[in-house]
Amino acid sequence: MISEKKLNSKQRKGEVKPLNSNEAVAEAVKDADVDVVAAYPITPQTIVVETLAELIGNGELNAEMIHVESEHSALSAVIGASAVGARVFTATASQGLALMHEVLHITSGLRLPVVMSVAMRALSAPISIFNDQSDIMNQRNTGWITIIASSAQEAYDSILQAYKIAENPKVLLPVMVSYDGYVLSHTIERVETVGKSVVEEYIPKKVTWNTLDVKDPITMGTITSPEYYYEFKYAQERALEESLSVIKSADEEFERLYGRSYGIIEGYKIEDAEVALLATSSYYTNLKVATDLARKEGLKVGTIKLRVFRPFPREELYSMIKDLQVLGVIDRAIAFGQKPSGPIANDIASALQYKKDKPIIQSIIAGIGQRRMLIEDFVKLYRMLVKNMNEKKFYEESIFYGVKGIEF
Amino acid sequence: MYPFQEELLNKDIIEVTWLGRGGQGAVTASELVAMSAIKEGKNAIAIPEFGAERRGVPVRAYTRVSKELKEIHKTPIVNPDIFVLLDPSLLSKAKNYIDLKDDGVVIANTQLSKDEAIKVMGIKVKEENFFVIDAKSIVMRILGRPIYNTVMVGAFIAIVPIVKLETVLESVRETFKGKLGDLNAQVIEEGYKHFLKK
Amino acid sequence: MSSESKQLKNIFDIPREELFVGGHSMCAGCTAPIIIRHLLKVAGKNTIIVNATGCLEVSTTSFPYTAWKVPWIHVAFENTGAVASGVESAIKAMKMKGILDPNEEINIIAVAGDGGTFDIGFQALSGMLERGHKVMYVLYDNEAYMNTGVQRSGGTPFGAWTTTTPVTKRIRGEWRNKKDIFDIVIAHGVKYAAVANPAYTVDMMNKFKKGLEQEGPSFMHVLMPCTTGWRFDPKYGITIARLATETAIWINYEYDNGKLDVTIPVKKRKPVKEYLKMQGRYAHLNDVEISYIQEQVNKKVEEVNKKVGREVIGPLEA
Amino acid sequence: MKLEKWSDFPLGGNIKDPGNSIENDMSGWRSERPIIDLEKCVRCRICWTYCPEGAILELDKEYKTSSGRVYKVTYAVDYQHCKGCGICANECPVKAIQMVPEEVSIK
Repeated sequence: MISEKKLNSKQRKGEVKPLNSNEAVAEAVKDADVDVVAAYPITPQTIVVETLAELIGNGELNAEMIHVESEHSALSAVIGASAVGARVFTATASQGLALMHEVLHITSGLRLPVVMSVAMRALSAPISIFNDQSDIMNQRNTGWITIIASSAQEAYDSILQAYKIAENPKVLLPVMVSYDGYVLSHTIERVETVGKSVVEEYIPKKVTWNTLDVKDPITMGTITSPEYYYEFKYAQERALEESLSVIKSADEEFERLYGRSYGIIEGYKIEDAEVALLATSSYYTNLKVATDLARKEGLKVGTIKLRVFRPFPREELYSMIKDLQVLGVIDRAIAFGQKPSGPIANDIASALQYKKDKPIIQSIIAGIGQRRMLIEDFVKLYRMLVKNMNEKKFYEESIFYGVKGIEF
Repeated sequence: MYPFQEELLNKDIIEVTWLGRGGQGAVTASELVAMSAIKEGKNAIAIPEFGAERRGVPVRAYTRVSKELKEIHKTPIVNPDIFVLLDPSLLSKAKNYIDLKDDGVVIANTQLSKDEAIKVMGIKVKEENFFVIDAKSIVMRILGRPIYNTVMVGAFIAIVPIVKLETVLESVRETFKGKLGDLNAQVIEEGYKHFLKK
Repeated sequence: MSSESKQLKNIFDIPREELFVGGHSMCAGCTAPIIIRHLLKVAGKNTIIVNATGCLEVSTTSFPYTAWKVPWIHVAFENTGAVASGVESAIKAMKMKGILDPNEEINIIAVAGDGGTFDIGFQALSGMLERGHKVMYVLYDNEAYMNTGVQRSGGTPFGAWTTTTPVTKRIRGEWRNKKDIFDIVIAHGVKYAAVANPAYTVDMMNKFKKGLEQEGPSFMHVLMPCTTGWRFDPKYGITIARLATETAIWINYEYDNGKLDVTIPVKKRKPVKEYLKMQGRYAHLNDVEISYIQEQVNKKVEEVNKKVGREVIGPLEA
Repeated sequence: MKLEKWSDFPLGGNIKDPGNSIENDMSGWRSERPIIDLEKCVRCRICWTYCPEGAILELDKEYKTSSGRVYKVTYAVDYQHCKGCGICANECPVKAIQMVPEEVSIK
């Protein structure tokens, strides 16, 4: 979402369009002049595929669309296309992302700059078509750069940034841009587009990766013995670690050109806060409203949005939270069998392991299968965390907020 | 000018809940208002409540409009400033879906009189904030089908003028191409005129 | 391959240049490299290979050594059809956008074994065929999962021993018939599909050539005797391949724009026993089982002669 | 290829030297080696066609048999890549190729 400061920027030159995040993503793919799109319909992502089919059909995007027969084939097809030097895109959600799991590892292992959008959705069984973040959390070890967008505008901008990041020769890793299913994927918002000039100005087309070229043949996707495999995996890990600085500079350059930036993590009223709630995607804007209400009650609270999930921004996060007393981490996914049960909460806890001054981390699970969370629920969480801080009472296990039969 | 308009239009964010049945276009109604507001340089969002829409199922959709380019949060709207009822058969069930704000406005599609409708609906609402319209007679005449969303959008912008009629007509023509767009534009105008007269 | 080049008449027409070289680690006597050497001799340098997981893939691209002199990619086991579709679409898009020379012909060839085609890769193959990508799909069929140590696949024929259809008290090798992949492929509306045998090299190469000249997808089903899984002395790979055709257990079909033909006619068939007895995987078969297989072959021959419209496969030798 | 440090490794396991498996020595796989009798050989090209390793070399080298017949090409075995499968000997229509045990041939 556009802050007032950003809207006043002089660099503004795009067109304003009412778009949901799915449409915004398709618009970005069009503006990025992608060559090959392969995607399979799945709720709540389907609008992306439909919109792209229309954009290609009416000639606004000059690309080949592959009507694949599964998500596994969608990602496989864009790997094939990327391997010959095309700029590629695919999109999915939930079960589709889970079906891609094998190929996710292969994409990053092959070091191909594939860009994918994910309209985050719960996983079966039982089936839920609604939002949570189980799908992307389960893919956290696949070596993809993972950006979580909070608005249709950010989804649009992040797709453009994703090509900038993925195709950087220092990176050459796939990028996943995710956003809340339904809550963002189907919500119409105000989006300022950049237009097709973005290709010349920001993401010029240049093949920076190894490709299958008949004039200079290579063998791609080889088999390795124990003598060689490890180094490739280490190189991948290093590239992912180092991509953080590329993500930052891509965002900064985007701001210089188009007046909008998002950073790695973002805080709201965090400077003097004692207690904060960290969340992702659409929850952040909700939490800002809740923060203002809680502050009216005299609670010194703030909120933090985690935008870049992989690579995990340890230092950026630490410098933002080090003066807090309590950090509540809202996860919309369950790391089954682990205590605490929030995947992001676990990431934060391990990132802080060797830090001296650090807040208490309170893991909170909420919004599973899009269980309703209203502003007053977020305010309630603030009140509870402040109370716990004052009483020095914390739960080692996660708070499963909103489960029927469990009270806090 | 309706007496509540000034205060309502001065709010940072106006919250609207639309209630209809699957296939009646509650989502499109919420989007038409948001699209139009965005066109006019305001900020707005339109959120559909149900993902897998099926014909007949009660469907809520929400619109939030900010007259400035203020950031807008994305929770469902359970206590709206304005409640628009698209389907007459949901009148008695509406209270299960919303908790109207004090000073809230209700625009209901019903053949009942205002007094009867307030009674059937059974919620706390000021009489001067309650509006009824028999949308069926309008849409059957123009569209020939009981699709109530556009007439209710017309009614809405007459009662709560956060966007201009012309902008909404432009939006509806973008949403529905060709003849369907023209017919729906006509329906919106009818709904609009219905409350402008008073 | 340029369109003006003619069909090969005999083996002296085969180009000398090797685009698939030695030093790979396929089993001694493996017949897959024979197929691939000649495939690339037909296709030439302007070729991109998409290879499914399998013997060929693991044994020819063991980092840091590759036997391939053309661009080659392996992604996974089940998605060869999809990856090849992506390669083809990308080249099409980049030609359309002027990124690649629109006049440059690039052959896209998918290569997969029976597991990667009949079984796990079936869905991706079906998608590729149905969408009409201009890809030639080459199935090298050794009738079981040889890469993982001889487990049955949908391509394993009746009676064959594998480690998952063992010869035991209750079962005596595979008890179901081989899936008819050729007819399934044709049912997708593919214009050109052929069955080939490396023992008949020139016939096989001419079919590869025709396959590459198609506007849309083409399909090659190539027999690949496996010394390890079929249990025969490595020197007999080609002998067994030839016997497969001579006994008509393997018929060299060609389906060309609606017309079915057999390119290697057999005047007098040898008894199928001659083919079976050379392979350890059939060593357990008794006379009843062998005559059952013979009956199946006889039936098939009758069917084929009817479909082709002449006696293209003759009677059994006395 | 020198791959001492992780940073020396090519991107994603790619091999940029097409056909470099030719550098490998496969001779250790062999228990028997084919020996071509160039006097008997009729230059039919069958061994060359069926070799899985491409290890039958077709050389543009003239050869004159003792009976005075002149051939423009000579067939030879590339013993670095031959795995000794014996297909060539088995398929040779004139039995011009013999499989000889390695320990005998070394003598």
